[in-house]
Amino acid sequence: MHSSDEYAERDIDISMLTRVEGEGSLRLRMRDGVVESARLSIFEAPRYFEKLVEGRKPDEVIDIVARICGICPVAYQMSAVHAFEDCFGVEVEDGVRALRRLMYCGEWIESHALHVYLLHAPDFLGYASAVEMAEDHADIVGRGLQLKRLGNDILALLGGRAIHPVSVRVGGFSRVPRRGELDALRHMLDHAVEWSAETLDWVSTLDAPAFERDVELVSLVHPHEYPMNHGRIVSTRGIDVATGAWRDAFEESQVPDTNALHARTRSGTTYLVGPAARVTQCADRLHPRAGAALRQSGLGGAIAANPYWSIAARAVELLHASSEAVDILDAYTRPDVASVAWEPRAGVAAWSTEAPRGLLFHRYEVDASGFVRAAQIVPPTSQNQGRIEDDLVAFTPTMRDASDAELTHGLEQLVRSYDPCISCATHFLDVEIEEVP
Amino acid sequence: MTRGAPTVGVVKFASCDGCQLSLLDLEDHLLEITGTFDIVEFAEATSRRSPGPYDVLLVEGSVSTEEQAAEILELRAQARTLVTIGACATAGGIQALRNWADHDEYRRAVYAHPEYVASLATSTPVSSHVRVDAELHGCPIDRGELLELLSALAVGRRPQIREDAVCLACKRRGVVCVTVARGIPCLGPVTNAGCGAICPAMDRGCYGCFGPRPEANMPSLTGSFLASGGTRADVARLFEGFTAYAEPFRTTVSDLRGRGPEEDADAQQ
Amino acid sequence: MSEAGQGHRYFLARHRLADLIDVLRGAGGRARTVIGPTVEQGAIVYAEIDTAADLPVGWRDEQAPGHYRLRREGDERAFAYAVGPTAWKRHLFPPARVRMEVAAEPGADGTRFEPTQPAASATVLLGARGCELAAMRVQDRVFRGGPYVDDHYADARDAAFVVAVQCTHPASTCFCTSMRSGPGVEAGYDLRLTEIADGFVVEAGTDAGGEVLVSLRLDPADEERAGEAHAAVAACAETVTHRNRGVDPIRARDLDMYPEHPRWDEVAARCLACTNCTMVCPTCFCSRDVQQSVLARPDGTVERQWDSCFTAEFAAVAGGSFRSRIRDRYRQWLTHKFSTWWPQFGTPGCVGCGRCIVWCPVEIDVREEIAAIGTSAPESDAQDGGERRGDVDLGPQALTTSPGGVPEPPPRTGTVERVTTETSDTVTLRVRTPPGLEAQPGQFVLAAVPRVGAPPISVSRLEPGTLELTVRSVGPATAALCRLGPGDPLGLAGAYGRGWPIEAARGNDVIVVAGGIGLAPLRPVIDAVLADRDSYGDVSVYVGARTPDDMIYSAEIGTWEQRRDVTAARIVDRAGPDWLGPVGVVTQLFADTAREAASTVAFVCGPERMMQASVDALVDSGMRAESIWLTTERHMECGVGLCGHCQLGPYFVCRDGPVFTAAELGPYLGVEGI
Amino acid sequence: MEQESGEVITPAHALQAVRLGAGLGEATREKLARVGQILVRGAGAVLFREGEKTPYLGVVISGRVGIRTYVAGRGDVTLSTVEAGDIFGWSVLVPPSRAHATVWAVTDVTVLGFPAESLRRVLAADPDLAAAVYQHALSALGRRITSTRLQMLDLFGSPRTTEPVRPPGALSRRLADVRRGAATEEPTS
Repeated sequence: MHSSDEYAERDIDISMLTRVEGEGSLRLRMRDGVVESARLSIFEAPRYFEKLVEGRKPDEVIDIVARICGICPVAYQMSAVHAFEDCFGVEVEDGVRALRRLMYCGEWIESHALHVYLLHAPDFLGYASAVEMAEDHADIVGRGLQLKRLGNDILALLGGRAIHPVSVRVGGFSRVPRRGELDALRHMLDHAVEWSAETLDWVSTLDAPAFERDVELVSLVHPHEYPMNHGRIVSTRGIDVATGAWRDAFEESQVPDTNALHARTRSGTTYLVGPAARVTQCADRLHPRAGAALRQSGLGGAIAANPYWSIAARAVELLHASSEAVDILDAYTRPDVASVAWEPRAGVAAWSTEAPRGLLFHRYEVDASGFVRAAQIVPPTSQNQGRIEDDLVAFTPTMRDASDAELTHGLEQLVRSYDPCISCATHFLDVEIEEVP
Repeated sequence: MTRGAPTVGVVKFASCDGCQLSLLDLEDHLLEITGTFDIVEFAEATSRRSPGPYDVLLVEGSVSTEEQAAEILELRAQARTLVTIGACATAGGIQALRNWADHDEYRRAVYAHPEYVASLATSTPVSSHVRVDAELHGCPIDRGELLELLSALAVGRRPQIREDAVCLACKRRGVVCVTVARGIPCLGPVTNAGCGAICPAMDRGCYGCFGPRPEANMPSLTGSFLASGGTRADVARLFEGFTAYAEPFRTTVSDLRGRGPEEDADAQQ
Repeated sequence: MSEAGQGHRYFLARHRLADLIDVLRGAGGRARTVIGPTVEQGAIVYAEIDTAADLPVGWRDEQAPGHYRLRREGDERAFAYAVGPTAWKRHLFPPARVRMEVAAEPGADGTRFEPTQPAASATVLLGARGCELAAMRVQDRVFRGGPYVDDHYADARDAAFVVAVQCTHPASTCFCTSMRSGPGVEAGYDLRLTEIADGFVVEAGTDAGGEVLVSLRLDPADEERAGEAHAAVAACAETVTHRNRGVDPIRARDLDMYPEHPRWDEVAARCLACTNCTMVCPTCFCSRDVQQSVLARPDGTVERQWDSCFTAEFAAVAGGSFRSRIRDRYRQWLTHKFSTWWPQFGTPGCVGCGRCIVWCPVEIDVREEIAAIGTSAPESDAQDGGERRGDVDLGPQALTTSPGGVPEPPPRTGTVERVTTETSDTVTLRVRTPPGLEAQPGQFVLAAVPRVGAPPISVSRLEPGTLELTVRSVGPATAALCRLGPGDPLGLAGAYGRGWPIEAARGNDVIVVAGGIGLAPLRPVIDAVLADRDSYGDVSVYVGARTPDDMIYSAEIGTWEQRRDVTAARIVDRAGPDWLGPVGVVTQLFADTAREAASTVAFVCGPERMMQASVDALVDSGMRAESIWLTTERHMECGVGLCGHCQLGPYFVCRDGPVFTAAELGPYLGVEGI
Repeated sequence: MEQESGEVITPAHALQAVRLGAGLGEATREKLARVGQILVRGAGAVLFREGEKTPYLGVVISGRVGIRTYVAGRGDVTLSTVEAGDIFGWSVLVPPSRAHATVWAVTDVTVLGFPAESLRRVLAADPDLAAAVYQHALSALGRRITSTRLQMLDLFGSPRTTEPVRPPGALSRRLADVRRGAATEEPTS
């Protein structure tokens, strides 16, 4: 143990965040044990996607924006395809709508299983990686990998491959599976439901740091379904705008030393998107099995208030996604056509969907021939970034007596609890903790 | 991991993380891989870090900042076998499209304060900077090819990764040619197989994400696209994808657009 | 019901097609999988058929170079189309199958090479056309016509019940009548169907076919229907012959005589080398053996996969590809199909189905290419070709094959007894010969390292109970062989190929010319001659190497040099001051010596260019090309003439060589791109 | 000059026995032989050096003559050897008559040399002799160029990627060691 005096000149340097997607750092400025500022810096090189899509046609844009993120490419494809379809007045078949939800289920399962088991859980149990964790907990890690694999299998079935699937097109899909192709998957999904339920039971047993904060939660909210591709943008503090009207409630700005843009509410406050926001706002629209498991776990309040408990929110959503996937498969009949015909029209194509990490907004200005003339993409991590920094400032004093190593670990675990997706945010982070005299 | 096993590092430059995720996506083999190799550096998966040396270094992403251009030189010196993985590392990636454009305009358009953003005017493949021992193509790489690379390294065989045309894989798979049967433009004849002909199997044309194969007959294929009624810009857009900066796609795009990319001036320094 | 036998025509009403399929699926109490035409992916493809409703009823196709479209005619005809993209080889010779299971545990007992056993299930091939049956007969010759057979193919073929359908709706790309393979079906079927307005005229070709007819209780076809069927096929033949462009197969046989025709460059400019033509071709049979294993697991497999002569690695050896340009590959493909297939298998390799024309994305039409090369070829050359036109019969009966070969043998496990380092990159392995392996001088073995590869290695010494392999490390597989130590196991398959005619050289002067590692396959010749020295005339051995340090068997060459009854000399390309021997090329050692043509035999091995210079010098000194024996290098993958990689003009180097006379190789030796 | 047999070699005898002489009529051969001299040199002796005025056109009567050049870093490299019956020093025939390489005796050699001045004189005086000598030199040069080309091809050299027999630290070996639970050190090769 150290006395707080020793920290007057404290200078902690964490060079790069690990077990996050993409490259970024964290710099903490401290004086007399009080955090003056926390800055997530993204040194992930910018790739200028908004410019890359200019002059391209909608289906090309769907292929291109997937490459913003290797972990959640479907989210990018979903926001884009719905934006264009909304702009062009395209009505897709119900079967196509269901398959798109199924695809999102696949991505949520893959992404959440990755985060819960491979990225986040080692923090709770004190391992450097899931591989080391597997030496003591082979069954647990094995279950996580199996779940993750099933998510990928869903994606590969619908999209040809798990990462950067190829089938999402304006109007539907390039190809939709035959009933028979789903059978092998259907059998395995029963296991996924079971493994997801076990995941929630298991994460409920983990110890999370006691840390609570009051935060504005933002997600899509839909009257009948758990939000994925449809709903209004709603917050716990009164924001309620149409799914394409993100700019009515939020704005982006740029801060020095980072290649990412930050988002704030129009009133300049930070907010949180993601599984905790969705679970908190839409608990009553969870799949009955997931809803019941959430109530039984008693973690609903912790999920809303303590960022570390986002791991439970992901577990709840694993159960939701695998349960819903079962329902979709059972009800599946192959759509008559994979894709309906459409014509471009000039206008603004704007839409938000729920990526695994939270609300993902796309806005395209399209000309009469369907070419994109301007684009704006706001990924969930750049929306969460301000909130993460606020939480770091609030959290650090709770560990004032911790050693450098412990503090660093606590900070990293906190950052990881948001599952920051830095490639996406390049629109993110080295952790440097710097004590200013 | 096994003490004394060959050490593996996984690092990234400008990219989406999808290719290194492919390693984690080998779910059924992941623990066997870590039992065969000692993964000493893989920021996405472990908090353990190692500056090298590495028996095998897998590099994802394109070189697009000055720091990256310097870092790749240091990494090369630490790597016995350096393997680039994915379209960004092997061909510059989708972001290499900026090589044809005005970089400053890009920065201004995306960022209100471009002065905060450090990036090179070009995005270039790793092989433009250092010697590369092997390449895995694709956006993203194919998990099977990655496993084959690791397996080949483990037993000392030549990786069974060939630069055949997508058409060969497509026909083996029993997919009907989308160009002949439906008139859909497909880059399969000039693109490396490796994906297993995913796009034609999903009823669409190949978009070249595994990059041009060495013997791509570009004049013949582009001639055929133009003859089928595509405009020069339409045909150019087909190649302006994830491997546009790889020859001969690069020259084809420049010819069709009537302008070339900025040279890899940064890479040559 | 004996009248259901062969030669009788029956009538199957259209509504009873479903019954036929049911009987086919379950006939004789044995369950069969029915593979037949169905509409999928915008084309008529062959896939598993459950009911008559799966057939392409009411569909028509439209085919042209690089173009295929389906349209719904809406009538009730089920077979009113010409062949689509799938060929039956997909079912008889699948795109990928595990050929062998291998294991590499430490110790000889843990090294296993086990061929997979064929286990084809009973299958009905429904809808095979005349050209397709011709293609099966062509592949029969390839896969089961030689001393080694592909037993999986043979098994699948034997397990297939063929329901042929005579063509009545040809495509513009069909040229079966010129290749005499259709549109009618003459042989090779169990049942034969001809579609007419209200159903099908059905005939049995075998007893098994007859049994199906019996169980269907069909009435005989009346004259009118029989006539309608006959007329429909005749009209189809008429259309193909007179409306469509064709190929003169006899004239096309001379294609290989114009390797420098400018048309090859023109077609290469268009050819994408995409492999589509070879993949859709019903007779193309080339394959590659792919080593498969997972991480450090000791077990693995060898998978045989469809390959194509258009791929970069097809003709590649460690030094590079023999066919580096698209021009070389297109020429190889076309000349193989129409010219060199004849000496290999006694037939052309084309059946006129037109698939290669339709499925070429850039519309290359073999008929046009053949016409362009054939008709503009110099008359004098064409006349030379005339001599080759012997008694040609393209009819179906000419194509029957009598099976009788043995399955490809797996490697047998041998044990390394001793390793001798020859040079910085070359070692000689002395291996205890596995039981059953017999080798002759000049033959080669496939030296298999489980999970790594099985490169062809010439036998470099033969002694009772052991053989030696001299291996240069030029790739991972040879490097793995070079890493073996005493006691290590390795697999040996073979020995294969035609060896040196040592016996025939008895009584003659013998000249041995070796370059580099080319001395290895020649050493057994020298051993044999010296062991029986008195049976030969003058014996000369000339050895070239890059530098003195690169010379293999250096001490042994010294002992030859010492002998009074052998003229031995060596020469190097480059040398430092320590070397007191000759510097230059190997031909300098013997160019000035006059030879007795009638009584001199030469054995030459080295890089192709060196062999060519040696042949020139030996011929200049009076020798006949027929007495000069060479061994040549090509990409040899299977060793028994089944994979297609090692073709050199009309030869399979693995089977017809690797030893050839200079006269046999004459047109091909040192020629770029053959 | 004595050979093993004890017979004295004369230029005329020597010339008769080699290809250069065999192609000449007797009178002409005599004329050429008159300007020739028999030279005997011990193994290792330098006959003449690169860059010097070529002193004579030589015919190897016995032994082996080497033609070498100096390459920085590699020292003296023998490019080719001249065996009995063949000529060297052809540069004497072509101005500026400077030696392109160093000529040395690989073994003890006997050489028939035609000194530059007298050779030029006799060739100038007899066009038929000149034609015969030039033609002989040209054909020898032709063979040498062909040989040089083949040597340049480096036919026995590495295919594109010759791999070292025992690559340092080959992964497979390390893995094999790991599996046997053996040493984790770099394997010795």
